[in-house]
Amino acid sequence: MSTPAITPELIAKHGILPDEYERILRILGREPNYTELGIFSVMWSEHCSYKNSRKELRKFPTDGPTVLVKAGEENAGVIDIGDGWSIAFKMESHNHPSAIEPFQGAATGVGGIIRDIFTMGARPVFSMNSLRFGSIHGEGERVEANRRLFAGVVAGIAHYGNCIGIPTIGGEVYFDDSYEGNPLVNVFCLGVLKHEQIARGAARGIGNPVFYVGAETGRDGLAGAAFASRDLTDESKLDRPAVQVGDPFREKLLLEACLELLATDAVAGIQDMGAAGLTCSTCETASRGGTGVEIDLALVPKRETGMTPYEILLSESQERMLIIVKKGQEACVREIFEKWDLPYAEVGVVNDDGMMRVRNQGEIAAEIPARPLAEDGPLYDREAQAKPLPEPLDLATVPESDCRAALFQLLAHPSIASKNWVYRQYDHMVRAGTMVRPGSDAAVFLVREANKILAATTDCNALYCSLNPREGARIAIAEAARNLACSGAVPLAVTDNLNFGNPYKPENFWQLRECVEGLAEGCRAFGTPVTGGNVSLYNESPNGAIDPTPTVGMVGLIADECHVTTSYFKQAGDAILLLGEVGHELGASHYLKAVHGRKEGAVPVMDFDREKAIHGALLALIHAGLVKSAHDCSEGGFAVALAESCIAGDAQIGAEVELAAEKSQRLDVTLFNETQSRIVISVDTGKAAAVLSLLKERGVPGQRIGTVGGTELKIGAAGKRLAWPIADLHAHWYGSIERAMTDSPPLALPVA
Amino acid sequence: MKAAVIRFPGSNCDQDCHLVLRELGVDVEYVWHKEEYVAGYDLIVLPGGFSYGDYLRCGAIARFSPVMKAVVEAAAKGTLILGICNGFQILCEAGLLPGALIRNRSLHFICEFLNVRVESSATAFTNAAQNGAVLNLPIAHGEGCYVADEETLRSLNANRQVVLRYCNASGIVDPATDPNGSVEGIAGICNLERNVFGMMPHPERACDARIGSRDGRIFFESVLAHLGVQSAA
Amino acid sequence: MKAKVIVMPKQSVLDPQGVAVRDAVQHHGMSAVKSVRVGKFMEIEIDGEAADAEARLHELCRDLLSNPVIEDYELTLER
Amino acid sequence: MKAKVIVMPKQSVLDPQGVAVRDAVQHHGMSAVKSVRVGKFMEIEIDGEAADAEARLHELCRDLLSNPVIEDYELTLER
Ligand SMILES: Nc1ncnc2c1ncn2[C@@H]1O[C@H](COP(=O)(O)OP(=O)(O)O)[C@@H](O)[C@H]1O
Ligand SMILES: [Mg+2]
Repeated sequence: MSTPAITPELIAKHGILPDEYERILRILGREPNYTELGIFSVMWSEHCSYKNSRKELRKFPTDGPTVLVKAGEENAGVIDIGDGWSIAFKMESHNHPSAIEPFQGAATGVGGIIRDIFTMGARPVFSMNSLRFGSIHGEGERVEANRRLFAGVVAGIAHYGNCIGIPTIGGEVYFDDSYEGNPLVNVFCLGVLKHEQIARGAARGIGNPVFYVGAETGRDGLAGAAFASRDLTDESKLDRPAVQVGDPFREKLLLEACLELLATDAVAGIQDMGAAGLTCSTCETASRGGTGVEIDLALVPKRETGMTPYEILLSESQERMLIIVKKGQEACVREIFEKWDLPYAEVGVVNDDGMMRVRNQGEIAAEIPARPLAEDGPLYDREAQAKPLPEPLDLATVPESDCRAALFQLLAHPSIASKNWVYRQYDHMVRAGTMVRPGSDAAVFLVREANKILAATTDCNALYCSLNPREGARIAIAEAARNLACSGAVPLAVTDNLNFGNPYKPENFWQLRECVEGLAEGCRAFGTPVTGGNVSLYNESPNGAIDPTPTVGMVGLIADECHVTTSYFKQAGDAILLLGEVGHELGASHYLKAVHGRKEGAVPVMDFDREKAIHGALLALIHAGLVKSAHDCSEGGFAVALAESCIAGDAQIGAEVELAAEKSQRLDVTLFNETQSRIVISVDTGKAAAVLSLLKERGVPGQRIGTVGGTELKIGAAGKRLAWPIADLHAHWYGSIERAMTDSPPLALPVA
Repeated sequence: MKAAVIRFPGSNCDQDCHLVLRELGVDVEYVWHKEEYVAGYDLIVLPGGFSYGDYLRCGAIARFSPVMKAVVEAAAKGTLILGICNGFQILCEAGLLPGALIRNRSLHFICEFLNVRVESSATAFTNAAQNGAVLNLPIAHGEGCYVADEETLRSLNANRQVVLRYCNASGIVDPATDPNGSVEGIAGICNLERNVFGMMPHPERACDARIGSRDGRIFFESVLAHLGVQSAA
Repeated sequence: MKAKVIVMPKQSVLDPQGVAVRDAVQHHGMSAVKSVRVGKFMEIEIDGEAADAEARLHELCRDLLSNPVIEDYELTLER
Repeated sequence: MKAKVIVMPKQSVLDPQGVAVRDAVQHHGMSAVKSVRVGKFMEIEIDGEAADAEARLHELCRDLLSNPVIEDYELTLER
């Protein structure tokens, strides 16, 4: 078969820059053939090589007393949770595939992150997801397209996660015009393993056979990694082969078979085939092992006939793994994969010459030094251009709106409204460990095998990040930690998903750098190392770049089952306390955006010391058994937080509070400002005094503001009083997304 | 007492069922779908999940797995068979229970806690409950809408084979609280001989107060009581 | 040999998918669409031309490919 | 007027459903079955005989009833 000649055009078509081509010539000492060019193009794509972000990522703290495997060393970091148990977790994006085919794009994203976790030898126990779409409210073709994307993505995540039997227990969904045409789909998975079960993605042991296991290779998602490394254009829709179809059933079998095999002594190394499939897994395992790997493509199980070496190597067919087996234990693989009715084949061998050598029917198709291919890709410092920070908000330009109506409006805004339309579609209870189901500040999961209670959350306020990327990223970490604290957990570690626009635009690169530094500051402040993550660049639609979105996934540990705390009020008569200040920062608030249509103003200030003092105090109260509910103030400020505490539980209940705000402060500022480090808690009335004195001891501001009970939410401040019937608040908040998705009109405002 | 939890490829509630039975002190074993014998068990559980990917129709392919022949034989001999969610779908496909389960009316997969009413405590699976008792149990399915023709329904009702119906918190069967469009709110039925029982809700996810409910224990405790065994927990 | 199998929900059984598609289609501006029913279409490739193939395929349709409680099927053979 | 729409996964796209059915069929004793592909079949009833119905139905098939990225469709009209 004739292959195309290597011309400058072909090189450019592979997204390889002239300098990069020079580097290839140096590594090979000759011209690459067509297949080799393809291999370099995927390995050195943004998606696989992180060439424009890796230098930034080095700024993350990755070490700590609980870190067993560091970020970057393997597919996912591993964190000690005590008693010989550990967890592996990570987040990954599938933004571009989901834009083209939302159902399959999202589904295969879930499949990919699950493989990343069980590759580590861990049993995946739960998932989360962080999603961003354009607006779903109103009418018109664009809104309908956004709805189709949203519905398709949720259904795809549900399809894959539900079928494979891993509960999806938390996440977030935001709607903003900047994501129109370029939705974000970030998926998170966490697995549990014993220390001695940590598996390595290295090809060790010269002479060890290399096995291919799992689904047959087809022409799926040819060069998907390259695809993720370009802007989305209307032409991308014609990028047909870039879409892969997932088979969660196959993955379930693969997961069980791999864990069964890992429990034997037969495995020397294991690596999933994700982006760049067979290519990436062979050269990376060789590179990590300091060895070479030789495979013959003729032996690879295939779904289609007539596939070229180029196609086989670059295919992104799903549900496949590469396993380095200890010589002499091949029978073990055979037995287990036959039991699970999965394809497997011995395709090659580990050798000592450091080469990734690919044969086809014995004939050499590609021969590249593995380590330089995997490790010596280009790394760039892109030009960064700071965007001026926003002017502080001039309140005089913001007409004070009807606060009663504004609260309804905020609660019905799909970014704040209940996400039950989403998580009802996810099996969030399989594995019988979900102690706090979606709908509270963080999900809480009982890992039965380890007898440990974990809390997990994903957070990122991209509106903040768009106005002040560094502060926004710092807040993302703080908010995640706050959500964990509200659940009774102490944070352990962080995974992140950096979603940005085209890095060749200096402003986008500046946002990336600022966000990374902000996240790093936050991680240091909270003592939470980064265990790994993912970078997704080129998130641009015809309207421009998305708001910078450095999604944070944070996991914490709850020491005792009585510390598990939820966000909603429990009982009439309980005292309501506010930890933190009444606050005043209205800039960058959701109120300003949703009610006044303005994305502007200074982002609230994050003071880590103040934040940590509040978490410390809250946890001390929780440990003392004093706290009945705890909910943080985030989007929508105090009023939204308080309303959510009334309506987010199984039974709704009212509350009456009086805020000690400055007389001169406008009511909308008092209700909806987003000053950080604030938590609304409820406690037994009889214990309120004890709680206040404990707060005082710790120097944490706190005040009793009211009492739980009744059928209304009543808020007073600076001489004004407002009241909302709980049933109406609930109706606006609970059904908002469903109404949008079924094209029903929004609820009318109840008359006062 | 000895129980078997069948593992089909794609079963994913097998471990949860196994755990609950173990905690009740039952001698419980997994049985692989390729086995042709399932003798010697007092209870056989077909767990939830997506057997064979649930491609084609839920339970359609599982029904033909080698183990199902043996399950059908065991059922004929009077062994207790409990099908949960996907297990219920398999029992219907296999003809061990009448009717069929189709796509939820909303077309969405639905996962949530809800209430079901015990319609008949005259089964080995519900004898520990009162008739009319309201249980708080989770569901998690995309195809749980029970359908049957008029005649089947009539005989199900006449023979008190409807064991569970979806209801509201006060125990009233109300189309508004029927999550999936099931005819007459049917959530679980048994065969004429009352030894084969299928239900859409997941009792195994409701046996521990830490995860929201203990109401699911009643099904397993009933089986123990029926077999005259003391529960361990 | 090739077989094509159409499996449709019985008229008496509700077809929520059909209803949803009809509503979406009407929403899309084709209000003349009165009803939609959604079923499955299967293409089966068979080696050889066994004499009893047709009978066996019918059996397959009845036992596996459709559920007679809720569905009807239609089998077409192309030799 | 009646329209029939068949939506099938593209040849090059993985069809896990088809694979599962093929395996089940082979297991069922029909080892001569080499491949199965599973798609959707839709029956659409339309009021009247609008002249542009065919063009509009094609649009519908492309935009709503199938995803051209992974599926092909076939439309047949019966007047
Ligand atoms: N995509 C999703 N999947 C699952 N659960 C979700 C999703 N989006 C939101 N949730 C759940 O809804 C609740 C509220 O989410 P959110 O408003 O983002 O909380 P917070 O502001 O406290 O971080 C949380 O329990 C969250 O886990
Ligand atoms: Mg929160």
